[in-house]
Formats: sequence, C-alpha cells, structure tokens
Amino acid sequence: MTVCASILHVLMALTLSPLLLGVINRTKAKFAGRCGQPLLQPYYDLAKLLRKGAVYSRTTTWVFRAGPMVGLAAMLLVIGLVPLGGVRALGTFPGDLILLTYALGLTRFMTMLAALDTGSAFEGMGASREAQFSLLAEPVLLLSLAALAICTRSMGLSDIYGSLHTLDSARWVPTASLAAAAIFIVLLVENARIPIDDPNTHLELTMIHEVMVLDHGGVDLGLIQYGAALKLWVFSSLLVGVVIPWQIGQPVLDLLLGVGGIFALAVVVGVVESAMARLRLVRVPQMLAVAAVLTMIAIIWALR
Amino acid sequence: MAVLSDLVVVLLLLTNLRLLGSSRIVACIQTVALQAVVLSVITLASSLSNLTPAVVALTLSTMAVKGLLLPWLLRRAVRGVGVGREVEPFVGFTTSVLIGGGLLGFSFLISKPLLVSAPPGISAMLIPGAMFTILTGLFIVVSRRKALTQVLGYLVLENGVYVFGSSLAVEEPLLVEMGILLDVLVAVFVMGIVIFQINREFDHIDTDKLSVLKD
Amino acid sequence: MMLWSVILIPAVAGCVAMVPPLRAIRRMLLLLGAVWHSVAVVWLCLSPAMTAGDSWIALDAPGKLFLVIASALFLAAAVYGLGYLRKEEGTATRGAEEGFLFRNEPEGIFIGCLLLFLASMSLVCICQHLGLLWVAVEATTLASASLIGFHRNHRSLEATWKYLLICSVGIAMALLGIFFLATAGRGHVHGLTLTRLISSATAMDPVWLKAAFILLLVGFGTKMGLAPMHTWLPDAHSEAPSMVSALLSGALLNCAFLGILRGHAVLVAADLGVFSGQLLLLLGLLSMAVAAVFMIRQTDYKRMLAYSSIEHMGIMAIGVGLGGLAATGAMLHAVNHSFAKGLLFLAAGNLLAAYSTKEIQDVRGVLGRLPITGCLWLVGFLAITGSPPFGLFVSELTILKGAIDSGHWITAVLYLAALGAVFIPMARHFLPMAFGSSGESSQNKSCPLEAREPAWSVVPPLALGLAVLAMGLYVPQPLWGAMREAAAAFGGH
Amino acid sequence: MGIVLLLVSIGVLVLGSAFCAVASRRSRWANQLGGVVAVAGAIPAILAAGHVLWTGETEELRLPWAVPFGSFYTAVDGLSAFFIMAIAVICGLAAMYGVSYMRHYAGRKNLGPSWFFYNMLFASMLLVVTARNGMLFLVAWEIMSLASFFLVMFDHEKEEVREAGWTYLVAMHLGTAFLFALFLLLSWQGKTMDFDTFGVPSGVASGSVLFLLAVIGFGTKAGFMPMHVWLPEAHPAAPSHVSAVMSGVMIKTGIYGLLRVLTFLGEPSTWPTWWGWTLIGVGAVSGIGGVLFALAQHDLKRLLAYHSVENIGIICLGLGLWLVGTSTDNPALAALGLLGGLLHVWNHAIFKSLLFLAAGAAIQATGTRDIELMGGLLKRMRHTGLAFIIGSVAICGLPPLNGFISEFMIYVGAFSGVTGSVTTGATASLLVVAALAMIGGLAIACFTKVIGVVFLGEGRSDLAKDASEAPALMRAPLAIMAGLCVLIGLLSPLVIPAIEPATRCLIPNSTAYRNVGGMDLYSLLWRISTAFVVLIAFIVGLWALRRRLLAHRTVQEAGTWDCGYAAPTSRMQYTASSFAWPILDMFRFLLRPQVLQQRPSGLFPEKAKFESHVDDVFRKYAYGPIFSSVAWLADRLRWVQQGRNQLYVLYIALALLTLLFWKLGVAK
Repeated sequence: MTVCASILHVLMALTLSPLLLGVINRTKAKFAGRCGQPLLQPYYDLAKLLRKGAVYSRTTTWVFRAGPMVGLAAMLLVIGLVPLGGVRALGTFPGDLILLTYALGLTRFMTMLAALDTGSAFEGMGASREAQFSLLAEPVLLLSLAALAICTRSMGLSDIYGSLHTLDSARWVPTASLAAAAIFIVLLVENARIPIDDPNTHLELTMIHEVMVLDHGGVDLGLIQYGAALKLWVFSSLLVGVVIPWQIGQPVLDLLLGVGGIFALAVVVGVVESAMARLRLVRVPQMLAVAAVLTMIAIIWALR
Repeated sequence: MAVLSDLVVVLLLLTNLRLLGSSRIVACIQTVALQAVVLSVITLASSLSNLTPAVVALTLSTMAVKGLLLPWLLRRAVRGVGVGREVEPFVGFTTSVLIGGGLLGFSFLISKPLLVSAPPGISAMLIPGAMFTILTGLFIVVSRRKALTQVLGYLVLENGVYVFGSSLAVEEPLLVEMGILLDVLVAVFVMGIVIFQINREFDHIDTDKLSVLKD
Repeated sequence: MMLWSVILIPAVAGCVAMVPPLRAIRRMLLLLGAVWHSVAVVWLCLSPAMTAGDSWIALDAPGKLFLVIASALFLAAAVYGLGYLRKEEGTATRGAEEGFLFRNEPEGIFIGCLLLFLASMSLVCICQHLGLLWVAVEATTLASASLIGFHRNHRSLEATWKYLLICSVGIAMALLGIFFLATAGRGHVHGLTLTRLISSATAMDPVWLKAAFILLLVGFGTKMGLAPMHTWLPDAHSEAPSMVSALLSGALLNCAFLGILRGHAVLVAADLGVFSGQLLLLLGLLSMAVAAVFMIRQTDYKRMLAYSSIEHMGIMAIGVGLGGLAATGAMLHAVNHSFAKGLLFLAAGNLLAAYSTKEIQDVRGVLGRLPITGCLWLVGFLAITGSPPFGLFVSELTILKGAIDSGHWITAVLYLAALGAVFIPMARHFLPMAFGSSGESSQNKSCPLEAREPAWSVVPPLALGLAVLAMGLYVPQPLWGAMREAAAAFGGH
Repeated sequence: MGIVLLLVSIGVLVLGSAFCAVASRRSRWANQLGGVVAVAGAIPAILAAGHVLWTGETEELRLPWAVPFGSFYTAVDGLSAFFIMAIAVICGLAAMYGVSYMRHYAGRKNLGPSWFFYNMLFASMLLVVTARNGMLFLVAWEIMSLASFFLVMFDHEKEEVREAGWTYLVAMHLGTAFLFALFLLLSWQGKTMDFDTFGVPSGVASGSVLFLLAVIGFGTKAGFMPMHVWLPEAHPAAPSHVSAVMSGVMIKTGIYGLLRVLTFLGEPSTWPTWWGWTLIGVGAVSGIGGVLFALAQHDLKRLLAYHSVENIGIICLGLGLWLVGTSTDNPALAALGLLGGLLHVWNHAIFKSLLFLAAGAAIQATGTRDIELMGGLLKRMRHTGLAFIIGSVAICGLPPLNGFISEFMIYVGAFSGVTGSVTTGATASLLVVAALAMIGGLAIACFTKVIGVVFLGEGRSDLAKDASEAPALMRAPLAIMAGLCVLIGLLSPLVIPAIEPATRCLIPNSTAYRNVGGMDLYSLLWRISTAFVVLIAFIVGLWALRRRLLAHRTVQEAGTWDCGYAAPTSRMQYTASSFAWPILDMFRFLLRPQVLQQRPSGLFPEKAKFESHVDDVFRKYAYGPIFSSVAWLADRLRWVQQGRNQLYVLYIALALLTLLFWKLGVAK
C-alpha cells in the first residue's frame, strides 16, 4: 500500500509538476487583473520545444549538450528520494538527505558549466551569481533538514517526515516552523522566483537562472524547463511535509493531502510574486543569511 | 720576612700606577722592566725557605728575559715604528690613575673570599697585588689606542699572572716555567713583527684604523 | 716513542721547511709530515691503550679523539694546500675586497708554521700536565698567527693582530686558572698532572676550584670561540686562506675545548660538576644565540661559516655541560662538526677562487659553474644544519635526547629554538649561492664561465663529506664506545 | 612475504635512483630509466600492500642498525599498507606521466638528478609508513623532505622557485623540530627508539602535550591551515608529476604520522574530548580557508595546491569526529568519521593527482600557468579536458564519483552524532556538517570557475589558441585515475573492506559502523551505488531520447547569442576574477583582496580592466612581520661586533668579572 503511494507520488510529480508553473502564472495573472495564459501552457511549451530542432554555438562543446541531460537526470533521481508528508519516498536510506542535496548540487554544477561553455559574458555573469547564492542556499537547506533530523532523532528523510508529527508539539513546532521558513526562502532562491529572480524578465543583466540558459533551445531548453518544474515540486514537497500539521495515516489520502498542499503552496508563491518587488541582487545574500540564522535557532531549539 | 715581601708588593702596586699615569711609551717600557725585576724578587722572597738552583735559574732567566730582552725588543719597535707617546687614549691619564685606585680596591674585594681559604704562609698583600696587576694590564689594553701600548698591557697582565704563579703555586717544574717564559717571549716577538708589517701596510699603528673587519 | 714522534716529526719538518734554500722539498715535507702524522695516529689508535700514570705525555681517550680529528683534517688540508700553494705561487695576488695587489708571505714560513701548528696541536692533545697544556695552547696561537696573515694585505694583518692580542690575553687568564688549580691543591697535590689532580680532587678547596674553572672557561673559551669571547673568530676565519680556516675551526677550537674539558674533569672529580656544567650550558646557549643573531644579516660567506663554528662550539659546550648521554653526543659532535666544517671551508676556498669574492650576493649558480663544488656546498649545508642522513643529525639528536632524558626542559627548548633560528638564515644564504644561474651576479663577468675544478680542490672535501655521511648512517659499536670512553673522562656515560 | 616485497621495491628504487644519478650525462636515457625504475618499484609495493590488506595481518622485520637508538625495524600493518597502496599507485602513474612530461626538458636540463630525487622520494615515503623506529622514521622523513625539496628546485633558475624552495625547506625543518621533541618524549629515557617501546612518559609530559606536538609537527607536512604557507608556494614550483605526488600522497604522510602517534597515546577511551575538537577546528579552518584562497587564485597549480589544504581539512574533520566519538563513547560517530577520513585520503590522492596531471598537460600545451590566458582547451585537448572535468566532479564531492562517498560517510557519521544522545558529539557533528556544506558550495563555485575559464569557451590568448593534445603516455595515467574515481564511486561497498584493516589498527575490534541509523553500512552503500547506477541510467536514457528527438530535425551551428551584439570576441568572456569576485567580496574581511581596476569612463570608454589579487593572509600578516622584526632586532644588535680590539678585550674582562662576582658570591 505504502509502496503504491510512493510510486503514485513519483508519477504525479512527473506529470503534474509543470502544472505548478501554470498555477503560479495564473495566480499572478489574476492578481494583475489579466486573464492570463491557460493552466496547461507549460505543457504546450514543453511539447513545442521537444518537437524543435537545435541551434548550437560554435563555441560550445559536449559539455553544453550534456548540461541539461545530467541536470534533468539528477532531478529525476531526487524525485525518487523525496517524501511527501506521510508518503514515504520511493528510495530511502539513512542520510539520503545528503544525496538529495548533492544531486541538486550536480544539477547546478552542470548548468553552470553549460552556461560557461557558451563563452557569453552574460551567461558567465549568471553562473557567477548562481555560484554565490547557491553556496549559501545549500548549507541552509542541509542544516534545516538536519534540524528536523535532530528533532526526530532519525537520519532518513522519509523517517523524519513520517515521525515528525508523532512527537509532542512543544518539541517540534518551533523547530519545524523555523525550518519551514528557511526552506521557503531556499525554495524562492533555488527556483528563481520573485523576490530573488524574475523568471519572465527580459533584461539579461538582472537575471540569474534564466540568463544561464539563454543559449539553449529546442529539446535542451525543454529538458531544462521540465527539470525546473521538478525542482519546484521537490522543494514544495519538502516544505509541505513540514507545514501540514497532521497526517491521516492512510497513505493515499496523505498523498492527496500533500499534493493539495503543494498546489496551495504554488498559489502562495504566486501571491508572494505578485505582492513583492524584486530585491536588489546585493540583498539576496542577506536574505539567505537570515535563513541561515533561522536554521541555527531551529537547531539550537532542537538540541535543547 | 713577610714585611719585606709586603714592601715589594707595594712597589709592584706603585709600578702599576705609574704605568697607568705615564703617556710616554719608553717610560712605560722602563716601568715594565722594573716590574719584571720586582716580581723576580718576589719569587725569591716567597721561596727563600727552600732555595733550589732551579728556582734561582728561573728567577735569573725571568729577570733576563722580562727585564732586558723584552724591553730591548720593544724599544727597537718604538724606534722602528717611530711613535713616541700615547696620544689621546680612550681614557685620559689622570682618570686612568683614579680608575687604577678603584681597581686596587676592587682587587682587594675579589681577593677576600680567596684569602679566606688561601694556603698558609703567604703575605696577605700578594693576591690583591697580583689581581691588581692583572686588572691594570687589562685596563691598559682596553683603554689605549696604540698597538705598542697594548702589547705593554699584555706584558703587565702576564707579569701579574706570573707573580701569582711563582709565589703561590707549588714549585712548578722548571721545564714548564721556561716554556711559559718562552711563550711570552715569542708572543711579544710575533706581535712586534705584526706591528712592523701593519706599520708597513698603513704607515701608522693607530689601532683605530684596525677596525675594518666588523659586522 | 710513537707518541713523541707525533709531536717531533712535524716540529722538525717545520723547522727544516723554514730553511730558505730548501724550496724544492718543502711541499714534499708538508705532505710527508701530514701522512706520517696520520699513520702514526692510526697506529696509536690500534695499539693497546696506555695508562696515563703520572707521565706528562700520555694518550687518554679524549686526547685520542681530538688527535684523530686534528690528524685527519690536517691531511685533507695538506693535500688541498699543495694545490693551493701551486696556484698562489707567483708574484702578487689581487685582494678580494679592495682589489689592490699584495704579496703573500714566504712559502717557507707558511709551510713551516703549518707543520709547527700541527705539532703544537698534537702536543695539546697528548699532554697530561696542565702547565704544559697551557704552553702548547699558546704555541698553537703563535704558530697559527702567521698562517692567518698569509696574504699580507691589511685585512689579514688586522685579523692576525686581533687574533694574537685577544687570544693571548684570554690564554693568560687560563694560565691564572691553572695556577689557581695548583693553589687549590696546595698541601695535597704536588704537580699539575691530571691523574694527581683528579685523584685528590675531593681534598681541594672548592672556592679556589670554582675560581680556577671560571678562569679556565674564560681563558680557553676565548680560544674556543664561546660568546662573548668569540670576537676574534669571524675575522680570523674570513681572512685566513681557506684550508687554514678549516684547520682553525675544525682542529684548533677543539684543542681549546680540550683545555676546558680537563678543567671540567677536575671539577667533576671534586663533585662540582653541576657548577661547571651550568657555566658551560650558559655560555653554550649564549654562543648559539649570538651565532644566530649575526648570521641573519651576514653578507660574507666565510664569516657565515665562522659564526656557524661558534654555534657548534656552543652545542658541544651544552652537551658537555649536560653530562651523561649528552656528553657522549658532544664528543660525537666534535668529530662530525670538524669534518663538515672542513668540507665547507675547503669548498668555500674553491668558491673564492672561482668568483674572487666573499660577498654572498655575488655568488650565484655554483651548481652550474662548479658542479662538484656546488654539490659539496649543498651537502655541507645540509650536514652542518644537522639534517639526516648526515652525522650531525645523530649527534645533535643525541644531545637533545640527553637534555630531555635528564629533564632539562628549558635547555632543550632553547636548544631546539636556537637550531631553528640558525637554520633559517643559513638556508637563506646558502641556497641562492648553490642554485640559480651564474649569470645573475655582478662579479663573475670577469672570470670565465666554465671554471675548472682540479682534483686537489675537490678530493679532500669529498672525502670529508663521505666521512660525515658515513657517520650519519653507520656508527659502529667501537666508535660509539670510544665516544663514551672519551665522555667518561668528565662524567659522561 | 608482504614486507619482503616491500623491501625489494625500496631496494629497487634506491639502486635505480643511483643509476639515474650516474646516467645523468645522457639526459634522455636517464629519463626513460627513471620512469622504468619507478614503475618497477611500484609493482612489488602494490602487491605487498594488497597482500597485507587482504590477509589483514601485520608483518614485521627487525634488523640491527648501528646508529644510536636506531634499529632497522620495519613492519607493515593495515594502516601502513593502506598508505603504501596510495603511495605506490600514485607514484607509479605519475612516473609514467613524468617520462613523457620531462622529455620536454631533456635538451636543456640534466634529468638524471631529478629522477634520482623522484625515486628517492618514492622510496623514502614507503620507508616512512613502514618504519617502526624513531631514528629510522626521522631519517626517512627528512630524506623525504629533502628529496621533494630538490624536486621543487628543479626550475631553480627562476627567482620565485628559489623563494618557494626556501619557504618549503624552512617549514619542513621547523616542523621536524617538533617531531624531534615528540619522539624523544615518547621514547623517554629509552635505550632504543623502537615504536613498541613508545609510550606516554608518565609524570614527565601528558598525552595532550604529545598530541599538540604531533598536530604541529605532522600538520606542517600535511598542510593544516596556519602551517600551510609552504604548500601554495612549493606545489606550483615543482614539475607537474611531482606536484601530483607531493599533493596526492606526500602530504598524507603527515596524516599517517598523526594516526600512528595517536596509537602510542594510551587507551582511546581516556583521550580528552578537546583533541577531537582541535582536529575539527583545524579541519574547518583548513577546509573553508583553503577553498576560499583557492577561489581567489589565477595560477592554476596554486589553486590546486590550496585545494589540497581544503581536502586535508575534510580528512581532519573525519578524524576529529573519530576522536570525539571515541572520547564521548559514540562508536558509530567514531567509526564512520575514521572510515570517511581514511577513504578520503585515497580519494583525494587519486583525484588531486589526476587534476595536477591534467593541469600539467594544459600548462605544457599553453606554456602558462595563468588561467586568464587559457580557455577553450576542451576543444583542443578532448581527453585531458574530460579527465579534468571528472576530477573536478570528484573533488567537489558530487555524485556519482568517489568524492561523494567519503564525504557522505563523514556526513552520515556526523548525523549519527547529531541524532545520538550525547550533546558534545552533537555540537561537534553540527560544526562538521556546516563546514562540509560550506566547503561543498565553495568547491563547486571554484571548479566551475576553473573548468569554465580553462577548458570551456574560446581561447583567451594566442597561447591557448594553438594548444594541442598531450601525448598518449601522458593521457594513459589520466584515464586510469579517472577510471578509479568512477569505480570507487560505483563500487564503494567493495572498497570499504580494503580500509577495514587500517581502521582495525585504530579502533580494535569495532563493528560499530555496521549499524548506521538502523541500517548496515554495506547495504547503505549498496543503495547509494544503486542510486548512482540509476542516475547514470537516466543520463543515458535522456541522451538516447534526445538523439531520437533530434534525429530528423535540423541541427545547425551559429555564434553564441550575445543579446543582439553582432561580433562577440573571446575577450568578452567572463574572466575568472569577475566570476569569483562576488564570493571574494563576501569574505573580504578574511581574504583582504587587492582590486586592480580601471573603470570605464567617458562617453566612448577606451578600455576597462578588473583584476583581483589575494595574498596568503597568514604569510603576509603573521609570518612575514615576525621574520622581519627578528631581522630588525638582529640589525640593532650588530654594533656588538664593531671591530675595536679594545672593546673585544673589554668583553672578556667583563665576562670574567661577572662570573667571578656571580659565582663566588663576592658581592655579598
């Protein structure tokens, strides 16, 4: 039963994750008073991209072509590692949170290389910023997960999320809420959402993620965008697992609950995006520093 | 007996003071010669009790070498080098004499613990006297400019040591005493040669100019 | 008989060499003297040890050790010297510093004094009577004076003059010390032979003994180059011809040290070993510190070597002062240091010949120009700084072990610190000389880029280098035993 | 059997090196010979190590050696064999590379000495890890330092190389001074310095003193952060295959020494906890500091050298966890920390040598070490570039390569400490987790910079534009090392048993690591291997998918899209300085970077320039001032020797009188 739920979760992640982007865009459109693009727009984009041919810069090498594939492959691996609330992950073992973090790192590594492979000044700039922010984001993510691990005295993500709510609330609520806040910030950073990055700006100088993929097109771009969608799903499920304060104990229902939570989170992101303006780049590290402090407090609380 | 030796020691002290006071090198040489005579007398006086031929021979040779040969050598050196007097030493002559007084007191001071456990039968003046002579020698070497004067200082130092040895120490084998004497003689001789050569190299023996080698 | 020949043969040869008409056989005499001496010494070492008894001349363990050192070093120096004299032969040489012409002293006197020097050093090593010891030490001073002044330019004359005056004054103190010893033993001891002094040491008067040792320490310390009486040493070593410098620092300083050891032995016998040991420790550490300080900004490589001799004399003093194991180490160190320093000074002679400068910054790229000398220079550097696998590593470590095992923590720490403080400037100065390309320095435009290295100039230092290496990799039991025996003479084990 | 093989290989190396020295007249021949000797020496050593690691039993051999306190007492146990394996493999491969690399100098330089010292270095390293006698160890240790010093001095015509050599030699010598003290204390009042007589001298010095001596003495060789200053100087100066050996295995002998000495310091349960804290602190500082300084470098080999400091830091973190675990009685923490640290020793040996060798090829192809002048090399040096990228992925600890495994084990150890009950363990573990995460992020930043600037994009100078691929003999070792990275990554459960003999020397009869958070370590590692296989499968699958999708489509070439700018040139690429700047700027308080920049000005700015430079702060602000102040003091003191005879005699007189006064108590 639980295994079916896990498989189901993976399938939903693979299928529904682009929908998250659609939801976010819709929410923003609603706030802006536009009717906005159809919910399924991301799917249409993907389908179109996958049908296209490719144009490669003479500067580029196999690294440029490998980037999107390795990135997506790593994301697929991660999907198999991440639990959703009560739903255990497909593959789980003690310390899988480390593999998860480092798989994300691999994605980042290859994306940056692919960007640098083009030799374009803009993409180099983007890669530089990505490096700067991610070197702060990665420890924050790891430490906030560590805080939860300490709280639950277990080392596997599925165990952590599974047993979190069984503890008495006094012990886990403060830690969990702080960790959740931190994870949310990391989510915004890693998925290039406002207020850190504007996914549909057209001013290369201000971009981070988008500028790194300027030169990709066709199939490669499709893979990248699908990867981005999966990434959003992963972070959302990490967050939802913490913030949804109860579990039914019935795996399938838990799954539905969790997925519901993820889409709710997408709406929240949309709201944030429409409510806030983009931060100046120099402010981003400070924001991450705040997140780091939050995790510190969370850990201290957990150790107490 | 002890009175006699005490008087001789006093004579020794006076020679030292004269050395400190006088600026004319020839005068100093004469004084050193006189000192040699004095200390050979001391030797005799201290070993009157058992007067072996060896001691006599030693005393005579000492007198000969230190009283005649060395002064003669030095005088020749003075003539050859052509310096009459010690001009502007590091320490003026009057001051030197005063310091000499100080040194005298000092030598009495450091002799005291030695005197406490000194072997019996020697005049209380002797150890301080020897000390004072040694210190005088050192002081002359330190405070004078001319190489020749420093040689004189060395001789005075040597005399001090000799006084001590010949009168205090047990009867040394003649061979050793002679060896010591010979060494002193050769030392002064070699120094004289070096002084000559230095003089030839840089027509003066002002040891001020002898400070090229340094760090 | 053999014992006497060790002194007399060189002495006679020396006197003969001074006779003007014999210029033909002169160098032969030098070689013969050296070879005979070493043969005799080997024979003495192999022959059963004689008991000192009450004789004035006898070969006890420490004497044997230092005699071997002196003999070996002299042989090397003599071989080197033959070639050197052949090169120096001729009317006039150009001074290294000011570059004016000067005339060397007559070869006869030089060779004669070399042999007399050997004779007097042998006498120091084998005489058992302190008065005689003093005579011999003073004789070494007089014999070596004219060796230092071989180049009769004013620098070397100045060095000679300083050497003569300072050492004579210092030695005079030692004589006073010896008389003090006699006085201390008055009524109990007659005569100044070591055996008597030691046998009746306990009966002597402690105050006089202490005073005597202080005088001996200062007096012979002047000759040995312990700070603060070391001042003559850099001048003399830097101005003397290189093989003379090698003899001075390898053999002469040891002889002076032997004088101190004799006094120390008496005090140890009188249970005042702690007192004399402390003084030795103090002066030893001071010497190492002084050496380090003056090496840092040194510009003249021969002076550099001289200061390193001061440092190593300090190390030996520390070893003896600590006593026990460390004393054995000190004996070993005496051998190692003499060979290493001899090697370095001879190599320095080659450098001086090739670059005609003593300035460190003008000597570059020796490995390129004089490959063998360059290697020797590096080997010597590593050896003298006590890196394995060279002998000094073993001896320095032994001394350190002695210090630590006997719980002299502060000494051990200071000793290690001083070793480090000496190593850094030495590396600073030695390495650029050996490495680099010889085009960098200013001076060597004058002389041909490919200077040749005749056998006489590399074989002796090479032999010494091999000796040091062997001492580091293999210290056979007999040798170690000899060291222990030598150290046992003054409370080592 | 094992020990005999080992001695055989040492003998081969020593003899062979002698032949190299003799053959130095014929440079090319000496070159071939040297390489052959090294490989010939490596094979028996590998067999020996393999044999001991397989049987897991200690083999020892005692021969007399006529040196005070010395004996030729050697033994190979698990720990030794573990290090021998690394040394032999790396030295052998590096030698293969070196033969081809040095051929380049054969005309100009005499290669005999260089190979002599290379093989001596190899032999001495083998001896260091097998010696069981203080004298033997110290001799081998110093020969190792000296041989590597002469190798560093290979290019001694260059001023900076001589400077580097001096720094290296001085650092080694000072470090060794601490080892003297350490060994003499361990063998306190012993007649011999055999290791089996070693122990804490009770009442003389506490174990903590010895521990600190060991950390300083061996840390200098290993490159712990405050003592690391020689490392970024020496490694760039040496020829690349030497840098590979020095950075890959030689600095690990420091780790070996530390571990070996710890076995003399009594019962592990009695070790104070702060030892572990010390190592963790050192590890965190070295790790983060090393990678930060690396990020700031433009000299490729200097950059890699700083990464060695970083990885030594990671190893240190693992060992620190081990110590904390032992002292707080947390076996899982201890075992995993140790296993991770040791595995990282191997891993770092492999991928750091790989990186150095690949870098060497690039440097020889371009003729410069400045990465700002390289670029686009991947197109001209396909294999070398690929090898370098694999090495980078490994050193960043990214899946699916070996770097991840060792870091993962340290992480898991730390987490098991966090989720454990003892809080001291937990705090330490959290520090480790934080540090590792920080290091990971920075390493990724640094290596994307290097790869991007050196191998990707367009050539940034003519030097880079006409580079050509390295010869096969140089590429073969790269291939082997890269293969090892992948193998260890995928088959980690099969590698760990090879490390267990080593751990057994340090944690006797402990099977704690068999239980990690309620799972057997091996099955855990198997899961990771599966995950890696899955990852690779995904990649392959996606690659196939992409090929099918692009099969009938048009794939065309064009210029890089530069936002409408028509004629992009290679000079418009993002420079390394600019790439690293944001991060350097974040840490400017520590790095104190000097910016050399010329802002564009006017309507039509002619040229603009941005360059950042970072000195080693420890060298510049700590050691430099000390040395110069000592020199200043020495200058002040020189008047003592100012040439006046009178003054000199005065010294004598004063010395005499003072001693008389002081000792005879005349004063009172």
